[in-house]
Amino acid sequence: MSPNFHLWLIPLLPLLGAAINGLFGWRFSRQLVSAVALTFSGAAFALGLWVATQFPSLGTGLYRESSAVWIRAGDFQADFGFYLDQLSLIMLLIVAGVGFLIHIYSVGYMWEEGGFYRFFSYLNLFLFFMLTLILASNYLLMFVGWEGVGLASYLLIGFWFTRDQAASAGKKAFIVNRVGDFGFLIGLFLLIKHFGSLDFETLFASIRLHSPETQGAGLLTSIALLLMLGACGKSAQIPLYVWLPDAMEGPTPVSALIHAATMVTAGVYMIARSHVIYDRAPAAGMMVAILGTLTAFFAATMGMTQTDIKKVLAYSTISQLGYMFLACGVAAYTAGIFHLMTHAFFKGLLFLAAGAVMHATGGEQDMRNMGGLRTKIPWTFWSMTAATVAICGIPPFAGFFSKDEILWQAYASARGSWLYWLFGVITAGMTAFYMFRLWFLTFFGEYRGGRAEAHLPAQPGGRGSGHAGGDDPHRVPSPSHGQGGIHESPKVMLVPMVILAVLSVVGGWVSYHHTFENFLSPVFREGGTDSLVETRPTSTGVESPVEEGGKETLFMTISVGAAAIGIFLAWLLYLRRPAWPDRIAHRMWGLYQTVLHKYYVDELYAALFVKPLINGSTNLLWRGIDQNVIDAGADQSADLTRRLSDSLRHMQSGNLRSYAGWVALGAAAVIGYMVWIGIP
Amino acid sequence: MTTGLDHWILTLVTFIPLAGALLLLVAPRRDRDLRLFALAVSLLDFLLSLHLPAYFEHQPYASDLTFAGARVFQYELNRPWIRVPNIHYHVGVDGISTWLVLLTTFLTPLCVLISWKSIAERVKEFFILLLVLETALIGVFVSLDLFLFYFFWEATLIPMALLIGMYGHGRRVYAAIKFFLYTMIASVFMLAAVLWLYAKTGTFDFVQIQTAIHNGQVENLTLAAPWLFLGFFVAFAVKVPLFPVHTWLPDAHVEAPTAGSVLLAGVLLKMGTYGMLRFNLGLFPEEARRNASWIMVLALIGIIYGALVAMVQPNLKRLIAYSSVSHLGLVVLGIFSFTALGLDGAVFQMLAHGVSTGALFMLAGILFERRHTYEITEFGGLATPMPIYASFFLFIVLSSLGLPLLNGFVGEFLVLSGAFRDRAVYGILGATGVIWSACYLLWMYQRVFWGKVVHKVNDSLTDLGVRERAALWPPAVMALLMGVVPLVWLKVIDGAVHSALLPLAQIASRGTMP
Amino acid sequence: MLHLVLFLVFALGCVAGAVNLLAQRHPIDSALSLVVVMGSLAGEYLLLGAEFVAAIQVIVYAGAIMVLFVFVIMLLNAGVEERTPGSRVALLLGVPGMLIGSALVVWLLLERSPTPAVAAGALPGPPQTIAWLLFHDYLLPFEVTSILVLIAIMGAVVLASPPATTKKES
Amino acid sequence: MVPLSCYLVLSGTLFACGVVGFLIKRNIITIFMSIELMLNGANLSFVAFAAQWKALSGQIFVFFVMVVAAAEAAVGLAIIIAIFRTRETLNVDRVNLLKL
Amino acid sequence: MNGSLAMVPQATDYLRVLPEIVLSIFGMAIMFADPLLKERPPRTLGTLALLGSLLALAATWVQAQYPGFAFWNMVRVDAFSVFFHFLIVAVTAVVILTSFEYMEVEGIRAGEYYGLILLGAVGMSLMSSAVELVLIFLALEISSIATYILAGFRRRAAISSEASLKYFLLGSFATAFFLYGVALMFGATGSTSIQVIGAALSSFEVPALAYAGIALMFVGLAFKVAAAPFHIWTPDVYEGAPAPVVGFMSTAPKAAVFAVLLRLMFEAHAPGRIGLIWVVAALSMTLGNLGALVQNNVKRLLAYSSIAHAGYLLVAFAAVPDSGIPAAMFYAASYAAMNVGAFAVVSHFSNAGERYVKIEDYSGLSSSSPLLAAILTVFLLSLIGIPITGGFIAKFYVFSAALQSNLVGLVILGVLNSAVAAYYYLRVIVVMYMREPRGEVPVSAVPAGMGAAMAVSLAATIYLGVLPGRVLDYAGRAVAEWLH
Repeated sequence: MSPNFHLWLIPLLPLLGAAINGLFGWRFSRQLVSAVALTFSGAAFALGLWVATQFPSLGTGLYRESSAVWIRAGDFQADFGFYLDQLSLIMLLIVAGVGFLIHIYSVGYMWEEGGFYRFFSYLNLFLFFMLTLILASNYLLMFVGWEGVGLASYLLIGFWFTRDQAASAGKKAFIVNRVGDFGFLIGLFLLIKHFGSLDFETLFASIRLHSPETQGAGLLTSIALLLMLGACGKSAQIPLYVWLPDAMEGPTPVSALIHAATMVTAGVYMIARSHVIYDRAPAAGMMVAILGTLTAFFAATMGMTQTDIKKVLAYSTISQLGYMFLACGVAAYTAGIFHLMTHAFFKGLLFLAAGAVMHATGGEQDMRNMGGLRTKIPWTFWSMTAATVAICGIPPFAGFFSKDEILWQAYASARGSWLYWLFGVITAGMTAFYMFRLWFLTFFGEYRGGRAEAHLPAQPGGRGSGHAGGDDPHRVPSPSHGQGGIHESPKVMLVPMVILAVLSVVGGWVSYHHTFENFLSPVFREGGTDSLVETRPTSTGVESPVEEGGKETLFMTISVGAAAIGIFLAWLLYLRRPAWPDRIAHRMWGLYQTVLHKYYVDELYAALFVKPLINGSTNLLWRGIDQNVIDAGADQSADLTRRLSDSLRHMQSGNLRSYAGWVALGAAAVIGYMVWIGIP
Repeated sequence: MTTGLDHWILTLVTFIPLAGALLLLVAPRRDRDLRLFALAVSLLDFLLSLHLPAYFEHQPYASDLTFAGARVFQYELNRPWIRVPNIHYHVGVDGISTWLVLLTTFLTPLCVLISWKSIAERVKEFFILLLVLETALIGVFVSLDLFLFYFFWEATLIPMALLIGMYGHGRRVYAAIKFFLYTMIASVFMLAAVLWLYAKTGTFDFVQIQTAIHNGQVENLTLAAPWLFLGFFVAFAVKVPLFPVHTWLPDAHVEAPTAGSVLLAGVLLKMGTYGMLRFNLGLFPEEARRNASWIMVLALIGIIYGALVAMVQPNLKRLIAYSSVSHLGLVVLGIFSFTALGLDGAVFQMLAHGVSTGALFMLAGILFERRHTYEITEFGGLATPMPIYASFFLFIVLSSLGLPLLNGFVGEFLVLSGAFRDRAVYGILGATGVIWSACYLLWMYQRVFWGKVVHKVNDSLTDLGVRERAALWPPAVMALLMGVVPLVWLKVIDGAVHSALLPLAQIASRGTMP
Repeated sequence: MLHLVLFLVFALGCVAGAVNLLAQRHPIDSALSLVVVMGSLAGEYLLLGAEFVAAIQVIVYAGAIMVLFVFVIMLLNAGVEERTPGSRVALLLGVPGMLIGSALVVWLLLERSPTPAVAAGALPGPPQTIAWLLFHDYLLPFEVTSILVLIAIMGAVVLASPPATTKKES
Repeated sequence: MVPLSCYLVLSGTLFACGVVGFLIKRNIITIFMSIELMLNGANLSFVAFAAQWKALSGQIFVFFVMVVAAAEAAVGLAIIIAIFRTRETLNVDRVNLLKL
Repeated sequence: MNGSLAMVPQATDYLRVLPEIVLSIFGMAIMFADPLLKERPPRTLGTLALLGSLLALAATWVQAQYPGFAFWNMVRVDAFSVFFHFLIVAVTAVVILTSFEYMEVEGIRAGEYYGLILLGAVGMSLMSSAVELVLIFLALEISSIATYILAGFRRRAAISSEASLKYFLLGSFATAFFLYGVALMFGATGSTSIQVIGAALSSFEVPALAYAGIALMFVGLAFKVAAAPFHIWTPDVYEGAPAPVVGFMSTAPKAAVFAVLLRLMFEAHAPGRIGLIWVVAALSMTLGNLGALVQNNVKRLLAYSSIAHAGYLLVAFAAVPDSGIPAAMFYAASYAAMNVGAFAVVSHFSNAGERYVKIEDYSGLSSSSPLLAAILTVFLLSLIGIPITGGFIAKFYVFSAALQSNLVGLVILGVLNSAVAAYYYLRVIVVMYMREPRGEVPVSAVPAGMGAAMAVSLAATIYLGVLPGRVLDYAGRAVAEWLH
């Protein structure tokens, strides 16, 4: 008999925290608020750890519990059911763990802010939804979490709601996510229509009866594509990535937790969870891979030109998510999840470190106004360094293992292609470039705070103006935050950073001897056999043929080399020859502008969707149809009746003889009628 | 499980507000007492109405067994009223109307609370009208006699029109007349249809007519059925309101006093969808099936069109009004999907919309009390002076845009999946509503609450008082409850929906035979 | 033959009187024409054997009612009829309509009613029979006429008397 | 022997003359006279039909019609006097305060 | 047929016309009392008249105990005639109540006024029970002449005498048509008794002349009930006549004429009924409602509405007798209740000289006199046909009767019309409730008599709307015993 894990408690604990803080927090002291928030999120993490320790005792590696029926209509039913397998266990640990760390960090980071209780309430709420998403035993409950994290994201992005950019960014995030959710929903409808259930076990059991749709787009392909749309929204993939850069308006811990480590990976998790479908829909898989590749590549290019430290990280996140998508697209789910995990460590850390930098510089986000911070904030610097190296894929840091795995699978998997690999490698080079650009600009050279900002040709939108306006609520009270004001963050912030730094270093080692892969393999195995889609084992695998192994080593070398080139260029341009970037930008003005403006995608969307919708709704639908057609039509007919009535009045001329005339006429008509029917 | 109350409970619930109104008529003109009394009456009615779901005899779930002959209508009371045209006082509720009755009794006390201060003149008349309206609304939902139904149907018109016209704002007279004429003109078509049915069957009893139609005992039915269907449908479509006849709604809402808007959006519109469900589906299943495609197209237009127009409204209430057009389009879509999912969802959505849109109108009214305007540009940054208010507002907005675990989601999801199951394209188009609702609601929320306070006058706005919070907590809690434990509602609804679908299923099976 | 001649003579009187009534512009002339019509009609009644009717036709109609008319005309000193623009409806719709209607009725009378020729004095109405009918079969109508007359008297008194001026003026 | 239809046609003619008179005359008194003409037309029909059916009730009817005519004349002329008193005119075309 | 053999009238004969006798006696008593009571306020005479009408109401009950023919088949007392008797006498009583105030304000000669009302009521009552065209004609003339005179009672107002003149001349014109029709009918059947005519017309071959007779009689009667296209006098007369009188003449004589029309159509088996009624009903409804849309004078508006209501009522005439006649009877009753009530309010509100009869004058009545506004609202709602009021049930019943006879088109037209009609009644309600008071319009307290009249009409309107069962039952029974 399997033990009772009480999985439902795991999401519920943060919810309780959220409720307590949300309802009564305004009366609490900051200490109490943080105590509540940390207690409940920590309890969730502890419970998760406990579950993890108990997990091996489950022989099957599968655990499910159904707490209650949620919706039941006709023959459809959805439960409050929870489901635990290796995949969700890993996600649970990542989410609860990183989440807990970031909670701790936030206590320090947000200490000065108004709405402290509100922040922690939202943060706990996010954990609740995220854990629900992960532990759900059916798509509908997953969707609950899915939408819920969107809500939490909305609330947290808009946390500083008095700032217009923050408000707009929150809204944008929610709406763009809704576009993705629309696809998700339709996918669910298709599942309900054809399989009658949304429960993972039941559903996958019946889907397993289908053979892969190798040609054309069948049912499973459609479902897979629709789910992919949902995933694109949540995981910020092309074409729905636009919200994530804007989402950086939220407080930095939020960016770390939601927009780097956990929420944005929900799409990857969902695709991995739905692997049964994707395995049978190669066309959809290809689509995922292509989207992932493109996203990785283009986001990296955009990341190279950003000057806002958080924006760089945001594009980097998009790019890394692209890698994960690529992995899922080529059916290398393990690789995707692996990268998800390492990414959670180093990208979470990067954001936290960036937050620490901003904390130190009094809210400065523009890298051009930083520099030379290395010595001022050493702990932050070293953490940041660990994470940067990790993301660049330098061995033996965590990112190396996962990225390399993905690149190899992109080439070698049955669904792979050298094109994926090529783009992946170039992206890796660019990643190294922009990350080290950030690193150099921030920590090396002279401190440039307060200097004129015009040395770059144009300002990217977003943060600059808000900063110039001086209305940054994040700003530390002291007005003169010169070099003298730069200070290391408090311990409560540093501890989580250090923990994550350690993880960024060692996190990748779990793949040694296929530990990670083997752990996850029951999930992605198809009913006892391996996945339908063959993925290649890694170089470290003993059973790999020599030739394959050699190729893989070569590939690995190439990607590390690409990273090295990137690092070198970054060093050259931003440390050695700081004037060159401007010159290059002027030389390639058009391209530079295009990339700087994120390929004008926001503008394109505005022109294609937002403006026509608003103008069309206003002028065509509302003023046009509603007022000028329907209402006017009703008014016209009323008017017509009134005119008719008015002309009828003139029958009533007041003249007696006219009246008699009418009577006589009427009488004649009656007589005529009666005589007519009277004569057969 | 029968109790002694069972036969009289519906009558009591229906007429207690009326009795209260009559007592108010002779009551002294002390405004505070009047308000307290109205509150007491409506609360009493609400408590009594709780009897209905509490002792409701659950029918087994449709999927569990194919039931036949289970008790569809409960708490029935059938007494002859007028002998010569065979009119009965026949009341009873099934799983659908039970909740609509409850929705009415639930919202009315809130209306009383929310009108506490905002109605300062002619207070007595106001509460009399409100209570009379409640009786009429409940009457509509409990009537099982077509005459009685029409009786209450028309009776809702007057108090509502007077509420709009007497206590409304600016162009209230125009709005009241428009409201009255639109619904009145439409409902005469229903009257004609009802009369025709009586002429041919000799009874107004819903069940008897249904049986007669089902057994083919009505002469000339095949010829007349399309027209009868249309007659009923037109009346209901205007009430809902469906796309081309919806323009009375924004006007009525904008001008109506808060309580009027709450009941108008919360309950009155449901009369239309309820009617479609009960009569168009119940009496003319074949016609319903035949006409479903264009009706669903209208519903879809309503969903998308309403949302798009809502998006660009400069007036808060107008925006919410158009959102109602959108949401009720969803309900109609669900009804005409003829799937258990769709119908369950439609009924649930009716209730959910009643709660959340009712609450939205209350919120808008609270703002109006302070600023005497609904123009969105007059606000901005309100979350700073009024954080509690902003929280409530956000919560209700979220429930309205269908966030899972709140009430809007369940109905929306079921309706759309039902519609999708019936006609995939319709489901897909309807699902775009998910995007639109987020667009207009969040945009509105941003413009009203976020950003900095633009107008100085808004700086000094007071946050919610105790009374206002008392009025807002119930819908908020209800929104959450309905999202988390929708089973409480669905359990009751599902049985009724199943019996509503039974004739349709029979037709479908008959249709497959040559 | 004599019957026919007499009928024609009286009929001519009737029609001529009626047309003259329409043609004359002074009400007095019209009134006199009406007297001619009534007298001739009395003759027709005699031809039909309705002596009683003929008698009261002369007494009541020609004698009483027409006198009343003439009296009022004199009292009000009514002059020649004005030629006011009048009513297009009456002329363009009413008159043609009525003429068509009458034509239809007349045609019906001629074509469709089983109307045999009747001799002069076809149905003598001796006063006894008439009295029997009036005071037995038609007793109630006869009594009711008293109410009618009463009303007429009251009406004439009310309407013809000058309006009271003593009551408060508003 | 005169066919009964001759009487009837005569009565019809008188009735029609009355109607036409009502329609074309301006003087209220003359209009009233036209009504009398119509009544007389009807009376002739009654008497003629009475002869046809050998039913004296027709003649009785005529008697009552005359009573009615007398009553009407009394009232009517009183009304005319009242009108003349307020309007100083007997032209019906000028009595048109009430309209539309 | 029991009384027909006796040489002299028996006691039952008198009992069967007891209400008429009571009314006549009181009518004459008032005339005698008038000069004796010169110094007393007109209310004394009014009280006497009220007493008379109440006694007549009691007499109606007595009369109902002796069903059968009287005075050698002149009148027939059955449930049908009792129904209309009751209706007419009740309306008379209410109108007398409403007149108390009016008399004093307007300075009207009360003796003649009440006398005429009572004696006019005699004619109307007789009309409903008469089964002989002679008597019908006489009764019709009594009621008509009485109302001609009553219309001109506002002596100082030029429009009042004009109304009287128009009504009189056109009324006589129409009477002549009716009379000629009777003559032709007599020619076609050889009798003036409804029974005999009915027997003749229900035979296999209907004489062609009867068609013309029916046509002309119909013209005369349609004129009296203000059915289009013979409605044309109505707005002018209603506007000019004193308000209580309009309340009277738009209900009681109309009900009586409808009774006659019912007898003619159903008891005399008038041929060509359905097509004729169809057109006339449709025209009346449409012209009445359209005409009312642009009126600003409440009395005129109600005049147009009464045309429309005649149309609705006529719809029932086109239906099969079993459901049509009760429907028509019920309609007549509820229309009487609501219309008398409405005119009571109008006459109270109009003040001396009927100065306030414009719709705008009613602005804000709901604040200056909420009760009066509420009462008028109920009547107007009833006229629209909104539930809980008699007007609703009446319309419902009429239309359902028509549908039972497959008159779908007419019903559609009817319901559409009633929807359009809602607009102009609503205008009045809107003005009362949704406009600010104008200030200069004085609203005096409702005196007792007027209050009683309003209360009675209100009670009747609501009663007929909520518990119409008994009245409908009675009407149904009347038809049953009448036709079978």
